[in-house]
Amino acid sequence: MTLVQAGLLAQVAATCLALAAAAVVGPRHRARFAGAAIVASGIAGAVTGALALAGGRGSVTLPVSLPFDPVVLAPDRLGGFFMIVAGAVGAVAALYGIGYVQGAAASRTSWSAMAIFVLALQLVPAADDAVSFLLLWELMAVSSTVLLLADHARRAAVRSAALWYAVMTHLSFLLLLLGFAVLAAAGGGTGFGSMARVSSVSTAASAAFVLLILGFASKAGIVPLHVWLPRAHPEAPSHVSALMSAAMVKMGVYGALLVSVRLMPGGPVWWGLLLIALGGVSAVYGILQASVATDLKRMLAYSTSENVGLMFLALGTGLLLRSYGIGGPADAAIAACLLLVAGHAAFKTTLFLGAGSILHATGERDLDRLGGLTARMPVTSMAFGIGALGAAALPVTSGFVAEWALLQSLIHGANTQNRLVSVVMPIAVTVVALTAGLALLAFVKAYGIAFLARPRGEGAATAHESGRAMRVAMLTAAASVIALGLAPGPLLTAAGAAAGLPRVGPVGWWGIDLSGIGALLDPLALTTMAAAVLVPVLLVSVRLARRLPRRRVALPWGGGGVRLSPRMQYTATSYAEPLSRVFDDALRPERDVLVTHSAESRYLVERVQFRQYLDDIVETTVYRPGIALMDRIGLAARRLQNGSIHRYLGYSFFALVAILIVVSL
Amino acid sequence: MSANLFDQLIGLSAGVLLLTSVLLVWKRSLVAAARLLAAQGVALASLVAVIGVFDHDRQLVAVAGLVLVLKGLVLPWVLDRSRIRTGAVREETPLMNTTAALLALSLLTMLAYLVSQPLRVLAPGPTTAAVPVGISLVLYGFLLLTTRRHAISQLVGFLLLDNGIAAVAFLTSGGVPFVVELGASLDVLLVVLILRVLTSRMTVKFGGADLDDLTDLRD
Amino acid sequence: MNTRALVLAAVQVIVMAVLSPLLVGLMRQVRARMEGRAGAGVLQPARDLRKLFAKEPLRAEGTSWVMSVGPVVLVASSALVCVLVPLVGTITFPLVPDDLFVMVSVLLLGTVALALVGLDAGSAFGGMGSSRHMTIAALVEPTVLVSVYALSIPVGSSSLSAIVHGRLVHPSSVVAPVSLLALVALFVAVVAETGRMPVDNPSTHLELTMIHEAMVLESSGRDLAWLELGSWLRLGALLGLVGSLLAPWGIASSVTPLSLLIGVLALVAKLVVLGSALAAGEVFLAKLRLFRVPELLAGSFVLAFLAVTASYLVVQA
Amino acid sequence: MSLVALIRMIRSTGRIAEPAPAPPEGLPGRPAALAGSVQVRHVDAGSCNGCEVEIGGAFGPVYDAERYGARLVASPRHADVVLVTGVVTHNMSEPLRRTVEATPEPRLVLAVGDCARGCGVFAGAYGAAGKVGDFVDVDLEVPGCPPEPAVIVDALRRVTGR
Repeated sequence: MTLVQAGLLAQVAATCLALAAAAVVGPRHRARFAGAAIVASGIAGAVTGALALAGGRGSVTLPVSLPFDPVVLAPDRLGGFFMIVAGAVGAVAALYGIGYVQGAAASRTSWSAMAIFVLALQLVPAADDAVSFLLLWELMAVSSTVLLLADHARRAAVRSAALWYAVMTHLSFLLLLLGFAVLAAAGGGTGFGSMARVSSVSTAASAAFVLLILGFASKAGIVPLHVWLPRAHPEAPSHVSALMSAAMVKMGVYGALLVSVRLMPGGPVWWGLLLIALGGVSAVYGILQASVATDLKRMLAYSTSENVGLMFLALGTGLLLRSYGIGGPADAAIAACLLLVAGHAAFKTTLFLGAGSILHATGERDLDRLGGLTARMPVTSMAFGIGALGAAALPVTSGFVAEWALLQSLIHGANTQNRLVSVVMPIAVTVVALTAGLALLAFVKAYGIAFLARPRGEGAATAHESGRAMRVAMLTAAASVIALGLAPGPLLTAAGAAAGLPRVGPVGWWGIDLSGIGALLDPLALTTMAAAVLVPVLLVSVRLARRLPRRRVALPWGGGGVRLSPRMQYTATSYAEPLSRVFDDALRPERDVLVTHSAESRYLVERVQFRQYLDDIVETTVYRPGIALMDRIGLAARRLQNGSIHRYLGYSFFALVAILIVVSL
Repeated sequence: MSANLFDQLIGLSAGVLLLTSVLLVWKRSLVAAARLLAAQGVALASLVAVIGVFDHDRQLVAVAGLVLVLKGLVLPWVLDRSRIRTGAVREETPLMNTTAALLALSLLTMLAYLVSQPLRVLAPGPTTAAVPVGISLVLYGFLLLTTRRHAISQLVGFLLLDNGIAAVAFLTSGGVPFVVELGASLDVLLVVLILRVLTSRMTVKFGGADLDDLTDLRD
Repeated sequence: MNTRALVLAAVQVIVMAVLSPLLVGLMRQVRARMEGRAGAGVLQPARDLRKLFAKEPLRAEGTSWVMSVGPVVLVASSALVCVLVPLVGTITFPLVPDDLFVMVSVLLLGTVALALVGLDAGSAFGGMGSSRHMTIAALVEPTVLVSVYALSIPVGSSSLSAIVHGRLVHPSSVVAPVSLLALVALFVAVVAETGRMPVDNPSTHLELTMIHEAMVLESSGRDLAWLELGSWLRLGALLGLVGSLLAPWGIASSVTPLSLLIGVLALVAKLVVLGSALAAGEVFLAKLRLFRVPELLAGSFVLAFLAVTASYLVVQA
Repeated sequence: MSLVALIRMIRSTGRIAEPAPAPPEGLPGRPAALAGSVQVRHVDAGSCNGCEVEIGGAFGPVYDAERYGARLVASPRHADVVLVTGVVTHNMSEPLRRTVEATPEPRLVLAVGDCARGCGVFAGAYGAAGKVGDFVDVDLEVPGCPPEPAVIVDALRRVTGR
């Protein structure tokens, strides 16, 4: 038995343990036991992934019920990379869940679903043939739907979100099924090995590519297939949101990499362009919506759309450059894609766990009613702050390194004789730059409004810090954001091994070296330099602080006024107002201003009410009409069904005759 | 004139053409539009003159003089007179806001570079290298025509379009016969005069020169 | 880490720390003279700074650690930008690219610190300034990246030192139309990023028109001193960068006392010229309405984008 | 106004600021920290706006108080001197106290105009709560109704010492 085999079996065993714990242990200790078993499963997954990434081989065949072939698990290097991500996020989220879950989310069903969800996430990248892949994929979808539904009895929004999620996820499944079917037919087998023999330039390959990419894009939350994301992420329990956003969505990216790098490398030029277009639109649209959103978790969900968009853009750039033989920048772009995957997993876990902690403490997700939490929840504040730095791609976090690599590959990729590339690259640079700028605004807003200044609502004013398990989980996740940002060298080595990129590697003190384009970055050296310039500033500050202590005053300066209420502060809505005005055409916000005049005179105003609604315009312009159309078709179809048993038998009979006719032809 | 100097002069004229047309889209002031068009006319004339001198083509130098007079002086002047008559100072409500128009501009420029690619591969040289600028001008002119509502802005768009066509013609064929240019110029002059009459009639009729008012005439 | 780069970095930070208050003083003086005033003298910002360090800082109820840490982060980020940007010389650390993205990210770290200081104040004005500041910062970023991208194309490297060095070697590239377009775009971006006219009025007293000033309304004593120094350093560094790109002459490419001296003198000359020109230009400008600023930025973006497009033309023709 | 006309005007106008008079002797016991740089926060505690016009003059190009290192600022947090004008009205008494409280030490309070010093013509009026000295400690008074810009500038120079 190889180590990889042992690891795979250990995950399954730990999951069985978790299931048993969830079923047997009473509600008082259930969370602790089941959670611990899932943490173990997650760690096993991450370790197995690391082994596979290091080149370890081994396969496990799990028999399932009769009509199907057994599930074959044999992770390769790329799968190993994603196993590490899924396992690490799973372990942290489960740890967090021990302290977080209450009510319906702490039930037997939820803990069992959680165990299966984490296992499925870890095993999807390990699948070695299409059937196993799809089975595990479906397992992942079903278990996550169950988790999402945890709170369905109390809130109608949960039911609606689950419905959207179930429909979209099955649409994605259908597309994947079709795509793999096309590939299997062309390659003569469902194994990934035989599929890889399909010529990338054939029509079948292109058809399969489009189907599969759309299927994976839907799972990954790429605009315009993202509609489930801003509904499901906010309504799920926060540790599940973290898992969904940081790990499950990545499976979509894994799928895209699987298709374009492992199964069908060297496809036509337009494959790359398709990915760049999908990714670019997704990135800009996602971050625009995130910057104007006021629901904290909805904002994080849209930011996921943005980040996945950047990953697709990076991957597409890699493919495009490869198809023109521009190897160095292409390697850098694909490496950037994997850096983004790991970086996003780290900071988005932190952010969702932080948002969960806020929700736990205040009962609020609405930024407009938060504020002043940094004094009341210092650990959450620190963790969320680090996560926000990462999401805003500021030094020295995992997000910064990834975005740096992406921009480097874009700039160096264009320096060629190729016209198409030199048109696409500047546009891509613009998209990435605009995205980065808006992300900055979005996360300054999220952190500043939620944690700084004074509380805007009752919940925020009476908040308290979360329990130990939650704090440890949040700090672990936050530490990984910094660690990946400070020492990205090993990560880049891993990424290079995962996608087979010879021209990237570590340099210096765990710095990264994109040798294909001659760009290197050592965040640790940058930090040292920052520390060096910080020292004199700090010395002056400390000396002065001894001589001149701070004096406390009662109120912020508000023109000397005595009734400065927290309601006069800027809210998340007002913070994003200039931006929503600038992007009026893209966001189409609806604004209602209701003026109530005083009874005595129309010139005196009693109260003014301002309300702003921001709908997802993709949803209102694409999905709503589609759903309305489906409704109409459904109503028409009802006429076929009148309850008469003879009529139903008649349908069957006609169907039989029709089939016979077709067969006989 | 050395080839190097020729390169630089062509580049400079083309640059001025491009810059003035970007400013034409950027600025909504109609006062500035007339001045920018005049500057553009001068740049176009210098472009023609440079080609003429380099190719030792007297006729082309004469055409340059014609361009200078017509596009650098007469047309902007007519335009400004029409503007004064309508009393308009700014394009108040374009159909597309300035920011969006500017972004569209960058994409149009890319498009111009893309479509002129075959031509530049066919005959590499400084004049063909500047062809995309001419095509950009044509595209910008269309953009103005479709997104501006004021009659004077329409005129500006039309003139920009015409400058673009002229620039492409000079750059690709290395010159247009004097008679042809004369005819084309007179056509343009005629169109401008007709539009001017139309504008003043509109001002009298509707009290403004917003072309959307013309939809009232449909019934 | 090589010593030469360390020496140069130290020289740049120290020189900029001395020069940037003088630069602001000079700009105020130029403006005052054009308005017919006598002016407070070039040294006035330095005096203000010395006084602010000697005053007690206040802390309002409900504000957090951000009010005291934010200013320090801003200064540190600006100082780090002074290290990274080629001002006096073009020698870089081997492992820290003086890459344009690294530079912009470090700059944005300061921007974020300032925006959080504004939000933490908990007054309506602070939030307002912060929101506007971040909106402009978000919209400026494409212009900055694309314009330096345009400048990087002839050199084939995004390192600022390499770009400046390349321009020093090939002076004809300085006056090429492409580089002029890109520089104009970059200059507009710098003006927006540092809160000068016509984007922001640094000498306004009217809270509703403020951007930068509104964020610092709540700070006092050394906090305010750091914020001011940080903003001045950032102005100095960015103007210095434009200066180095516009006129790369005199910049040191080796570390000897003489070349450093020449580099510093050249930097002073560039800052004096650019600062005076900027201040004089501001006299003729009125502040733009906030919602017309995106037009300005879109315009500068188009220039930068045209520069990139045209660069490929030049490279391939 | 066109650019050219503005340039011509700037050139033809030249320097408006009057030559600086001899510096007055410094205010005894003024904080050493404030030498050469004084930021001024102006509080209108209930003035008739006569003093405001004169303050505007003092900081305008002719008297140019800024050349002595004094500058008006938008927040008391930035200020060293709180410059109060007018008789203190009931509604402004608390904001005035808060403004001074919100000014970091070392700070000075300047009462400008007769109303601020001793209620002036508004003494005993409805709405007037008292003179500035009744609510906050005044360090320096500037007499006049309204005081001339030169006098205001003189007082500021006594603080800056320039």
